[in-house]
Order: sequence, then structure tokens, then C-alpha cells
Amino acid sequence: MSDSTLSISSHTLPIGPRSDSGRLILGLLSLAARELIATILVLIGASLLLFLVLKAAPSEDHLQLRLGQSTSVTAEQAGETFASETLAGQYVTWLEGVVTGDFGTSKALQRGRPVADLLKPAFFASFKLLAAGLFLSALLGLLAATLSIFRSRNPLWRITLGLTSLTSAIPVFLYVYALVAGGNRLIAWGAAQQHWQIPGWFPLPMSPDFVPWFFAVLILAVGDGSLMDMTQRFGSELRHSAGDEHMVGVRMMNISVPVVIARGFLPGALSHISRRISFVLGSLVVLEAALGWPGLGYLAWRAAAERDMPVLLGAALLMAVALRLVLMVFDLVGTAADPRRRVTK
Amino acid sequence: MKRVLALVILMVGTATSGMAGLRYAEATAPTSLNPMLVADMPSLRSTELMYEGLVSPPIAGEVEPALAKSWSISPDESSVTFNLRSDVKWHDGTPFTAQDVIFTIEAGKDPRTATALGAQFEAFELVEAPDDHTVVVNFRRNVLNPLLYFDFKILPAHGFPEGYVAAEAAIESPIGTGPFKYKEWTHAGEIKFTRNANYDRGNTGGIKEVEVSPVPDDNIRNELLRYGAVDLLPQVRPKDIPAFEELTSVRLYPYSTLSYSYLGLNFRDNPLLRMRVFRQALISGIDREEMLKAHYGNRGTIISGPFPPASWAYNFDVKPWPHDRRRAEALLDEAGVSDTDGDGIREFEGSPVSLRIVSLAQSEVQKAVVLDLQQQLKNLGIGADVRFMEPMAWKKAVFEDHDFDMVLAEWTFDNSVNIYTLFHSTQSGPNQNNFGGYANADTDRLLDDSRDAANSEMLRALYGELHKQLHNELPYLFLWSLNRYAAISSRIENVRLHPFYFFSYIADWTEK
Amino acid sequence: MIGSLRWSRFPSVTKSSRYLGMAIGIICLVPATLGVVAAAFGWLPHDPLQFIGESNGGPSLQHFLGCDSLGRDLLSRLWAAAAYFTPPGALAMVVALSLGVVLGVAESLGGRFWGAISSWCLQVMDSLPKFVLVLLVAAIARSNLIWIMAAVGATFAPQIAAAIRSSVERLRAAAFIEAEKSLGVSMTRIVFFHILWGHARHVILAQLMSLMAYALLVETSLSYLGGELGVQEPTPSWGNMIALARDGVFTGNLLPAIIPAIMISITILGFSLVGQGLLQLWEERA
Amino acid sequence: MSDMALKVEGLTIYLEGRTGMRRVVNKVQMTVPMGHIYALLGESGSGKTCIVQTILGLHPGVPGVVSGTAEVLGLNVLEKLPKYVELDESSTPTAIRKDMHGWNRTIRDVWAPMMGSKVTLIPQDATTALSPFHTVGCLLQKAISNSGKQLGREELRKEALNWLRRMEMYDVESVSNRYVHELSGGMAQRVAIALALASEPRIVIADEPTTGLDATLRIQLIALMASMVKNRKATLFLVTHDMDAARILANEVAVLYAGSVVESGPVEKILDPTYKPKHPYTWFLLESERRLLQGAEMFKGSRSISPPDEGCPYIIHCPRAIERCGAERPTLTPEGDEHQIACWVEGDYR
Repeated sequence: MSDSTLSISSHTLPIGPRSDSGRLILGLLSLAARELIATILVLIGASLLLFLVLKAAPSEDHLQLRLGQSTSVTAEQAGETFASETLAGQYVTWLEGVVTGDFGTSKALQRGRPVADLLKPAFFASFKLLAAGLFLSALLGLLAATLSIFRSRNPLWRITLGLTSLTSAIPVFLYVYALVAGGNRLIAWGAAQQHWQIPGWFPLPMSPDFVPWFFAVLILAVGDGSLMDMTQRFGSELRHSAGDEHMVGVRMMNISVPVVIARGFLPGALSHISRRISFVLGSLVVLEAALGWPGLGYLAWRAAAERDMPVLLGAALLMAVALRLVLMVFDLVGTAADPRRRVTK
Repeated sequence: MKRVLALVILMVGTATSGMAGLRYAEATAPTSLNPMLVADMPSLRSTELMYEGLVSPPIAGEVEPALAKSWSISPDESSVTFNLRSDVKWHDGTPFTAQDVIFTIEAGKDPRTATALGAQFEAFELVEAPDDHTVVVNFRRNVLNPLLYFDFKILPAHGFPEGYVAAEAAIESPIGTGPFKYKEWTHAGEIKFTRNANYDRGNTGGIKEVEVSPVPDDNIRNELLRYGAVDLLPQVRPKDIPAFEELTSVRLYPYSTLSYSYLGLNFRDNPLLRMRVFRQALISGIDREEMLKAHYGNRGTIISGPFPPASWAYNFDVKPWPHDRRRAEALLDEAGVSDTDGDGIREFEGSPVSLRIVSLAQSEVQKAVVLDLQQQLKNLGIGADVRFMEPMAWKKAVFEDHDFDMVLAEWTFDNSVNIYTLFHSTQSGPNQNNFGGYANADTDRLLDDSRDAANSEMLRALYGELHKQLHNELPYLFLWSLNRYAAISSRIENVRLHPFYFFSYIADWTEK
Repeated sequence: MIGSLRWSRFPSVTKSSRYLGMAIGIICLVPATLGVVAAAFGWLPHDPLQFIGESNGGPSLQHFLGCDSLGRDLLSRLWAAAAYFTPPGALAMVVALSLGVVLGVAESLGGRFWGAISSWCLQVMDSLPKFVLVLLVAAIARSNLIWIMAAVGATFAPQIAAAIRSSVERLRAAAFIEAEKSLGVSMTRIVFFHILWGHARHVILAQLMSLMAYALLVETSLSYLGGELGVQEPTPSWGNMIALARDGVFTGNLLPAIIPAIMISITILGFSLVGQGLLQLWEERA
Repeated sequence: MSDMALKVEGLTIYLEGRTGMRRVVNKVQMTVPMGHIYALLGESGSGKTCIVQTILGLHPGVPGVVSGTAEVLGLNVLEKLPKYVELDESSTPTAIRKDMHGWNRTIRDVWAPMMGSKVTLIPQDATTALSPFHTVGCLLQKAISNSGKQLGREELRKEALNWLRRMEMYDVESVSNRYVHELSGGMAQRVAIALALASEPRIVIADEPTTGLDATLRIQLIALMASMVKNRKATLFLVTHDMDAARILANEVAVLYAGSVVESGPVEKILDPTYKPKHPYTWFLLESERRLLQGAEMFKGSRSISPPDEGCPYIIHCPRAIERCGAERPTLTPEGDEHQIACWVEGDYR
């Protein structure tokens, strides 16, 4: 294994005289329970970190964290009560609100509107985009990695792969700029020349219709180094998996080589993908902000630009939760795929 | 080639057909749908769709009936009696009564209401409702043209049980009586309105829906209109006008907004800016004509005072300060601001001069203007830091925290061109219009006099005086007034624009 | 390799292609480095802030790359931007390195208690999306690049720590650390000499390279998006240069937008290629 | 079909190292008759593993076989092998472009039909060399079905358990549900032996099967292997540096030094401590063992291999080297019945 950051590498699973699948399910369940606890601990830490960063701010921004939805008191009163509490008290009050879905109210973006109202629809739009982007990135990365290994002697392929690196070094915002400016110009030009009609989604950033949406996914999958990273990591994972010592035994027993390679490859690949999510979320923020598309990233950027701390914090926390949950699922899948990760004690 | 693309298009669905209604794009999303809290033009334009006043927005000093059928002004012009329409319902079905008018005026006067219209409501003293459809408004003092005080929009009393308009009420289920109903505010910032079926003032229009979407990029906004994705841009950049003039699908509607751009100054804690000589040095040192030419293609006028040049109040006898670098430098030296250590930046009382300029990051042109300004200041030996901000953050910095030295901004006026709130020393609190904290006894006196002016001749004379005084006093560095053009798709017909409220006549617009 | 049977179906990347990649990477970094050097020694052709040329003027002998819409010399701005970014970028490296080393060493060699604590800290940092944390800091610190880059560095600490941890794990597998410990070699020496310098050097360097690529990405993205989060005009940054020249595609003045875009891309590519080459060197050695 | 299970002639292998091409195996000759147990003896790095890799087709890209044949069950597996190394006039090897497709084709056409059924392998370290994704039972079932027997699910399962019992294991149900990494080293090695034999192969190739195990286990396993192999009349090609294992198991032995076979013949002639060895290297091996057992003084200095390009590879360490040894390479010459030796010096050593 290469340097995998996120994998929780050793799990203890009970061994009993049960059938393999029974053991697996039981083991995974207990593992899931333990990981859930770890995830909750980590999320509490994350919220604490966010809270402390905000408290470190020189301005009075943190007072915006006061609860906003309760109608019995006015916002000012709530803010005053909040400010008079101790640091720990403020944190607990805030966390209490967050856990019950009360992220406070927006202070600048849509003044007075509950943050949760803004976040909820945005979350699903972004999640779709993110998942599609990651999937495409992984798919293209796997393709490129496989090609780079099997066709590594072919200069044409090597040039192609070099160009892939090159395209991947282009930041997302440049892609968006090129897409919006160049794409619109191109469509407009073609329409003016009567080569085609103006499509419904024109001009580009206006609506996440399918075609622009697909382009956005492609940008997310390629830009900001995503594709290059995926290709490289997958390539090294594949090499490791295929060059592992057990391949001798596997081949000598006529066991299907591709299946074994895939099973060895999967956990490492999943842990690379889950590490990549953190970066792709960043790209998502830039993408949505540059396109002006509604979504968690757009909200986060607008909130940062307008100093709307409740919205920004809410978005950050929501992303952290999603990230941890995906991580957990990936870890479970990886453990299911590779028995070596279920270390017996 | 054609076939493949056609296939793609088929998959995507057909183009713009089937989209009914009027879609327009603003640079920034409206920040409020409550007319009492409105402080920016996009919000003002969108509230105009939903709300009505007692009388129609004045144009050339004349008003027409709106929520009031008729009115009578008392002979001494100290009170107005309105007969209200009895057939009007709020969008939620509640009937409109005199209580709503009383509530609106009371709320406007309530200090807890964070409104910029405070001064207007200040003029009213007593409001009475003899019956459900009659309202008598008494003025605190005699006013010149009492009807012009009634262009504010009426809010529903039942929508505000607290009795005032809290800042948080910006978008809480807005209800009005106007031609369009609020439908939804998407999280993307688009606001949708649908036609109010109960609205009947004898209008001929046929627009079913209105949708406003924020599109920050000037170029994209233009492309949107050019290819029919929106129908209207309230304002196009001067440099884009030639391109639109060539298009048959778009018509340009010039409208003389009463507006001008200026550099607002903060008088609160900068001793330099409080010195008149320094301000005069600045206005002489900045080459406004060159800037207007470079950034706006010369589509505008350099101004000399606090009134828009298209208004009746503008004093053409006062000429703008000419650009005179030498005079500026002399004045700076006179003010004691000189470069003692030879680093190119002048010092004042031992420390180098540095101004904090705040601007909206709205468009490239605005950015270019601010950077140009910074460069010109630097050439004069005055350092300047620039901060480009997003709208809400900008508003907070300028109107609430007063955290700036100089701000590039623009005022748009209605026909009364009332500058009382802009320069009167009593109007300098948080969220009030005199954000620079300018205070001058002479100005205050002239403003007070003008408010009490008995007739328009007198008012004109007083405003002329005021113009001259502020030209010398320079509470702002007055820059220019730009020509405005709305670009509207030729699909929309029967268009008439109000120079300030913009959508006042939308009930008459039709679509092809 | 000799001694036990191994079936390696895929030959590893050949030496020549690896060095080719690194060489290309280093070449990609040349323009930015030139800029840093030129700015440091005051060799910029013009003052990057002065309006000296014609608005949107094309390339000429006076201005090699032409001027932007305000008539500022493009080449000077490009180079000055590289110079302006360098110290905060270096700060990001320092923050990532120190935080990552402390946490990584504590995690893998600090015993149960400190190991658990620092592992928790690293997981907390890793569970917050990097860019969003940076946004938060940027919103608070306004456009102070120092703080933003410090935040970028902090978000990269888990990567550095992971590099150290995997090194320690490998050395553990080779029973190296235990052997050294039993020989009475001091912990500091083990950590700094054997682990950091002897074993994890390349992979840490590779991570720092990818950190630089990411830092540049964050800075240019923020500066491009605006909102008082990134570098503010008139201070040059490749991001805000593009932002100001965005109109170019619509008005035909492409150069002021394209040149900074190329600079960003090749510099990021350079950092990634060098980092990748280093990582491959490390993988091969291990 | 030939009666030879394995026949290697003039096999020369080059590897691409960091410093360039390196010859690791030099003109090796070996013939293993059917049903025999043949031990290839040599210290680490002498090229044993490389020979096995080449015979089994386990090493793509790398083996630059320049010359020689390797017949497995009468089939020359190196015939279709694409060449990766060629020699110029001055016998300097240069790597030529590696042909992945040719390699894959050769594996598919030549090796794949034999491997796992007719030819099997007992790996050096079973815990890492067996598939970690399958349980022991699953692996055994696969091996049994590789033999071509048509068995039902339940029969397969029973047969797999039988194999575990044959390997003298207890609690076989539990073991068959475990993964290889969950077994101890000895158990894993037993499983590996079972796997190698379960498919009823003609040839079993064992690559240092007892290395890394403790002494008692080693003896047990050797005994087990001996009985299993003999019972099944399979040919065993044992690659080891464990002389005890060779002594107990093998009929014939070849001693490999620095890629060359220096001595080969019946085990009792070569590995008998009382018998006078012919080759100084063989003597060195046996003498080392004797001194170790008797607690006598050990040899000084290392025997690390850096063979000269020409002449006898053992010349550096050889105490009785003559002039000819430096100039000319000794070839295997018959020395009595079936005993061959590569040494220019006549007569017994000591």
C-alpha cells in the first residue's frame, strides 16, 4: 500500500465457526458502529474547530451565530443572551441549534431567512454535481491509468497521457471562463451562421440544464488536477495490486487475475477517491461560484464574500458531515473487498 | 454537422419558445422585497411590481390616482384627505382599508423601522381615518407640494403584528396590492411574480409572469438579452450601446434617470477630509473628463453640484471644477500636505496620507474607474487602498460601520430631488443617507429652509443657492451623470418607463 | 527482488520518462521563478501599478506582452504577481511542514494517548473541506494573503503527517525503529535524521510541491472570484488579472486574459510534475 | 511425450539492473526425469529463483533469455518467448524493446494450459503468496477442480476438508473458513503444499518451501512433503538452500553457484558428508554445515558473489585455482555414473 491517509487501516473482526458471509456482515456491522462513533467524535471536533476559528475573528461576526428561528424572542434579544454566555456555553448553544437543524438566520445573503432553508435545496443540487464529477473523474482516471500501464511503450499514448496531465493542471475557474465566454460565443456564432438553432440552455451559466450540467461535471472531473491525481494514484495502486506477491499464487492456481487485481485495487482506490473529495469540494465551490449556479458551494462563496457567517458555517458543517459519511461508507466497502484489512487479533 | 447538433438540441429540448412572461436580469439580486426597507435599485424595481402607493409615482411633478380614488387638499395645504378605493384586496385576500394607510405611516415614523424614508414620514403629524375608506393626513408644517409626499407604498397592517417593520421582515411573505403577486424566491436568488388576478385599474397589459434573476456578469447579461433568454435589462453599459443599436430584436429606451455618480467622503475620523482645501485639491486633481471618456465612452455629463443635471433643480450657472493638476498641488501644499521625505507620497502631520476607498465589485468598468482614481490620487502624492466588496458587505461597511474614507457610489432621485437626507447633519446615524457624517451649519440652514419653502420659485432659488454652496463645500466629490438606457426585447410592446421607479406602468405592457 | 518469487505483470515507469516528467516540470516553473528573481532584484521592465501604456495595447518593444485595459504593463504585472505570491506560499509550506511533522510524529511515535489525540486532530482537519476552511479564514482575514496561506498550510498538515506515518510504518516493518531504540539512539535523532531526512524526504517534498500547486490554485481562484477574499487590485495576482480582463473574449482583447491563464496552468503543472516525479522516486526506493 | 519432466539446456538469463544488463544465469543444464525429486541447491542470489521464474513464465519484461531451452513435460516453453536481450559481437548484452503483447500471448498459449493443473508451485512464503481474497476452503476447492475432476459442491467441500486433514491439521472446518493471512506460517505452508498437490500435478515446483520456518516445523513439513510427493508419484523440483531438505527428499541434486551449475548428481554422492566432494564449493557448503554442528571455528569472510566475466565463477574463493580457471570456463563433465562436475582441477578435493 502506498501512503493512504484516510484509511483506518486495521479493524478487528471476530472469527467464529460461521460461514464467511455471515462473519463478514457481522464484522462490518460492528465496524460500522465503531466508525459511526469515531465519525461523530470527529464531527464534534470539526464543529469545535470552526467555532474557534470564528471566535478568533477580530470582529463581532461570531455574534451572528445566535439562534434565529425562535419567535418568542426577537433576534436582538437572542443575540444579547448569546453574547452574555461563556465560550463553552455559546458553543453548546450553537451546537444544540445545529443538531436540531437550526443553523441560525442569514445575515446578509437573504437577510432574515433561516440558513437551513437556504442549505437544504442547495445541498442536493451540489451533491449530485459532486457525485457525478467524482464518478467521472474516477472513471477517466482508471481508463488513463490502465492505458498508461498497458500501452506504456506506445509513444502516441504517452503523448496523450502527457496532454491529460496538461489539461488537468488547468484550474476549474479557467475552464468555466473558457466555457462561458467561448461556449457562448461559439453557439451564438453558429446560430448567426445558421448552422444550428439556439439551444434552450443558452447562454451557458443560466440553468443547470443537462448539457451545461454535463460540461460542469466534466470540468469538475478534469480541472484542478483531479484527473492527473486520479490517473497517477490509480496507476500506482494498479501496479501495486498487480505486482503484489500473491499474484504468483493466484496465477499458479488459475484464479482469474483481473478479479484479484480489482479486489486488491478497490480499497486503495476508494481511499484515494475519498481523499480527493475534499479537493473536489473546493473545486465545486469555485465552479458554482464562477457559474453562479445555486448550490452549497455557491452559497459558501457568497456567504464568505458577504461575511454571512451563519450560512458559511452551516455550509461547511454540512460538507463535513457528507464527507465523513462518504468516507465511512468507502471504508466499509474497502474492508468488505479486502479481507486483509480485517486484521484478526 | 448540422444533423448532429440538431440531435443534441432535440435531446435538450426546444429553445426559448413557450416561455411566457417577462424575464429581466439585474446585476445583483434584490436584497429586500419590503418597500419600506428598500435601499438599492434592483429591490426598488422589484417592489414596484407588487406594491402601490396612494397616488401613482409622480412624473414631472404630477400624480394620478392609485389606491386613492380622489383627494382634497386643505386650503392652507396642511392636510390632505384621501378617498380610498373600496374594491382593493391584498394579495392574500384581505380587503384594503384605511387602517393599512395609518399603519404604514405610523410604521414609517417608528424609530425601530430601519427605513431610509424616515425624513419623508417625518413630515406627517397626525393620521386619522374617519371611516374605512377615508384617510386624513395632517402635516407637521406647511409643505410645498403635499401630494408628492405620498409616493410611498402602502404596507398591509395585518402583515406586521408588531406594529413596525423590522429589518428581518425583508422578505417575509411579502403582500401588496399591485399588479403582480410574489410567488417564490428561489435559493438561486431568482424571484418570481405572477399576475394578480384581482388587480383591475382599467389596464390593458397582458404580462402573466415576471421573473428577475441576478446575473453579475455584464457581458453575459448582454448575451442573455441578445439571444432572448431575458427580455429586459434595466441598464446597459454605455460601451455596449452601439452593439444593441444594430439588433432588431432589441429596442433601447433612453430614460433620463435623475442620478449621478460621486465619491462620498467620510467626515467622521479623517481630519484631512474635513479640510475644505484638501477636498478642493482632490476635485481639481482628478481628471473626470478623461475618466468619463475612457470608461464610459463619454456618454454622460460632468456635474458641479448635488443635483442631477436632468432635474429642474440643477444650477447651470455653477461650472464644474476644471482639471488643474497645478492648482491641486498648490492647494495640497497649502493644506500642509506635502512630500517631506521624497518618497512620492505626501505626509500630513508626520504620517503619510492614505485613503481607504471602498467600492462595489460590480463590474469591470467600476473596478477600472476606482483603479484609475487610485492611480490619479497616487500621482497627486496621495496613497489609497482599495477594497472591492460584495453588495451586502459594502452596504454594511458604508452605511452601518462607516468604515471607509472614500466611496464610489451613485444616487438616483425621484422628481423632488430632495437632498435633505443626504447632507443634513441630523441624518448621519447608522443606515441613514448622510453616511459620510457631513455636518455644516450653512448647509443645514439651507436644507431646513428648502423644506419649508412656500412655493416652487423660492425652492428653486434655495436649491440654486444650495448647489453653489455644496459645489464649494464639496461634501462629495461630484463626478458625473451617466445617460441611462434600458434594453428591452421587441417582443414586449407598449413599454413606458418611469425614470425612477421603472416598472410603474407595467400593467399596460403587452407581449407578442 | 531476487529471493522470492514475484509476478510483476506491469513494468514500472521507466527511468527516462520519470526524469522527462521532472524536467518538463522544472521548465514549467521557469517563468514564475524568473518573475520572482526579477522582482526581487528590481529588474521589472516597468512599474506594475503605473498606467503607462495604451489601454489594451498590443505587444511592442516597449511592452513585450502588451498592456491591460488600464494601460499597465502585462509582463511586469505577471512577474510582480509571482513575487507577491512567493512569501505567503513559502509560509504555507512552513505551516504545513511544522504542523504536519509535529502531528505526524506524535501520531505514529507518541504512544497511545498522544497518538490518539493527534490522530483525532488530523481526522478533524481532514474532514473539513480544505477550500471551505480557507474561505472561512479568508472571510475573517479579509484579503490578507498571509492568513489565507497559513490556512492552506494548516489544511495540508494531514498529508504531511500521513507521509511521515507511512514512512514510520515501513521502517517499523523493517524493525528499524525498534532496533535503533534498543541501541539507545535518541528519539530526536531517529525522527529527524532517519525518518524525516533519511526516509520520508522525497515524499514530504512531493507533498510540499502539491501543496504549492494547491496554494496557487486557491490564491488564483479566490482572486478571480473576487468578493474581497483573494488578492485585491491593484496588487497584481494572476487571478485578478484574468478577472479584470474577462471582457476580452467579448471585445477581442484576448491577450490580457490568456497570458495569466497560461502562467497559472503551467506553474501548477510544473509543481505537480515535480511532485509526481519525486513521489515515483520514493515509491521505487521503498 | 518425453519421459523427462523437466529438461533445461544452456539456459542463460540476463536481468536489467540499475547499472545495466547483468548475467544471472549462465548456461545451466538440468534434466529431471519423471517421478524424480530434484533439488537445486544454492545460496541466496545464486539465480535459483530466476530459473524458476523463467520456467514458470512468471516474469515478464525482465528475463532476457539469450539462449537455451527449457522443456516442461516435453514442451519447450521458451520457444515462443520474445527476446528482450541480444548480444552484439563483443557479447555485450543490450536490452531490446519489450513486447508486452508477445509476452501475454506466450503466457496464454504456452503456460496457462499447464499451470495450476499439470505444473504447480509451492511458494516460499505461503502467507503472502496465496490469494488473500479467498478462504482456504475456497482455494482448495479451486485447486481440486483444476485437476479436471467433476465433483459436486458438497463433494468438493468434503474433499477440501480431507486435504486439510491429510495435512495433519485439526479443526479443519474453522481453518477452511479462514483467510490465508489469518493462519500461522506453518499452517499456511501446509495449505500451500495441499494446494500444490490437490490438482494432481505432474510436476511440483517448490521454491524454498521451508525457508523462514522454525526448525521443528521445518522437519515436520519436509517429512510431510516427502510422504505426499512420494505417495502421488509426482515429480518435485525443489529449489532450496536447505541441505537437510534436499538430503531427505531428493534423488538428485544440482549445486548452483553464481548462476552456474558447478556440480550435479545423485544426492548420496554429493551431499554425503563422508563422501569426498569433488567441487570446492560443494565442499565449502558441507564443511560449513559440519563446523556449525560441531561448534568448530567458522570460515572467515563473506562469500558474496561477484563472479568474473570469464573463467570459473568460483575462482575468487577457490583455494586450489589454477591458471586455466581464470582463463576458461569449466563445463560440466561426467564424473562417474550420472555425476557431473564443472572444475578444471582433476581429482577429489581433500
